[in-house]
Amino acid sequence: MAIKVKFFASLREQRKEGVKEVDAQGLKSVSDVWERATDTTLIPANVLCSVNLEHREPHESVKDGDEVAFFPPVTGG
Amino acid sequence: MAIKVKFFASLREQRKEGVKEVDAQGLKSVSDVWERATDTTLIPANVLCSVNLEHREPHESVKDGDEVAFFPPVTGG
Amino acid sequence: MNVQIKAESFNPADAITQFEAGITGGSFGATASFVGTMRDFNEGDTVCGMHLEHYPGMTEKQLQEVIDDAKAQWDIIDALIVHRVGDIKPGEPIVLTAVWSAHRAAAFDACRFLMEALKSRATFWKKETLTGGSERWVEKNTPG
Amino acid sequence: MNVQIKAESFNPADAITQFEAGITGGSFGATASFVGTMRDFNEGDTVCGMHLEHYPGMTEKQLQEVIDDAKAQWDIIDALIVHRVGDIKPGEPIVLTAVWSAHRAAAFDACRFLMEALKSRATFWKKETLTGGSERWVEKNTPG
Repeated sequence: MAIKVKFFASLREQRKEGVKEVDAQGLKSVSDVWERATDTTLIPANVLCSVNLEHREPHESVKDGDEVAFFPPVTGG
Repeated sequence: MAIKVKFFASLREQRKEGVKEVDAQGLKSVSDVWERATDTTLIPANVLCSVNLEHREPHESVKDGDEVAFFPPVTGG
Repeated sequence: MNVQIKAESFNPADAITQFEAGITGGSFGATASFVGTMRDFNEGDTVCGMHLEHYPGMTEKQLQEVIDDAKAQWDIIDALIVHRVGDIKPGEPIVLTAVWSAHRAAAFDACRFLMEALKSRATFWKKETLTGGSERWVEKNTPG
Repeated sequence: MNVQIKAESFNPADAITQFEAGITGGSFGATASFVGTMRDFNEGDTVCGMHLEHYPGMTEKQLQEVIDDAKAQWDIIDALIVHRVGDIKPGEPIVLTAVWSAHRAAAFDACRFLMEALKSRATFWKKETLTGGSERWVEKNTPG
């Protein structure tokens, strides 16, 4: 019963962690995952989210076994 | 006292000549050069003209020593 | 492979030549390509180096989706995206997009679409190293 | 040389690499290029070969003017046009246009402009050889 959480780029550096697992118990949305993983309540406006490699909004649902990622705006190309 | 005349592509093939010289005496326009070079009166609508490597219209002037060319629409690239 | 993520410096000309060898000769009349190269200046500062991070798995999937979108929208024969990750020096290529088609309009349009779409959609992040050694994450992409 | 007329088959990747070697590395962030390749079909017919005629002197001058126009219109660093003449086989490159600039919009716009401008302005004429050996002059260019 776990959700894998990843942080990328400046977010990874600020948090000094790239990957962690959180207990999936009681987690319903991406927001819930953020709260459990970071011990803070609100996903900052400039943080983007994905679930299982697909972009997702904070209110969208998660389930046991998902991979949830948080990252800043992309700057490739 | 001569004007060099060039024909290109299908025009060159139809006329079976690529380069010739015509007497410049009395020639005032590109049209005059065409008439003397081809023994026909009107430059066909789909024939383009140049004088000294610059596109020119049939009514534009020519002088002794010019190079005048006639060719079909371009199809490069 | 339509999508290639490279951890080492790559040569865009070679990448195009190799990919094109797999396309039937005589079938395409047009190839449009774009190479983004690391410059030695950005926002008024001299930049000495760059680190490019990506999200392995997600990034490749997004780039393939960008190519699929281009194929759905234009009549193209094939398309290629190559993108660097890791430590990059000024003058090194960062990204290559290339499109093969029968006629030129589709190649031009789709090649530009690939670049704009990957810049806005694909999970890459750039960190620049400035003279003196200070580092900064690039906050937003340059407009097209 | 910004303008190159080639009587023999050329490799676009090599032409770009060689020309780019003369541009200061790190100065450009964008390279857009286009290659027109001879197809083996046109207007419903199988085409076996092509002869490309030009007007030596005038053609080079026109292509240089096209590049000068692009430089006046966009903020670009350099540009290259390579064009084949003579006998060409299907699968061989006919034309290459390439533009180097700091930012990508200028490179994309100017590269496309070079192609459209040279197709409409430069004195080249194509004659196709069809299966069976019959020949025909191409009457008009394909639309962009």
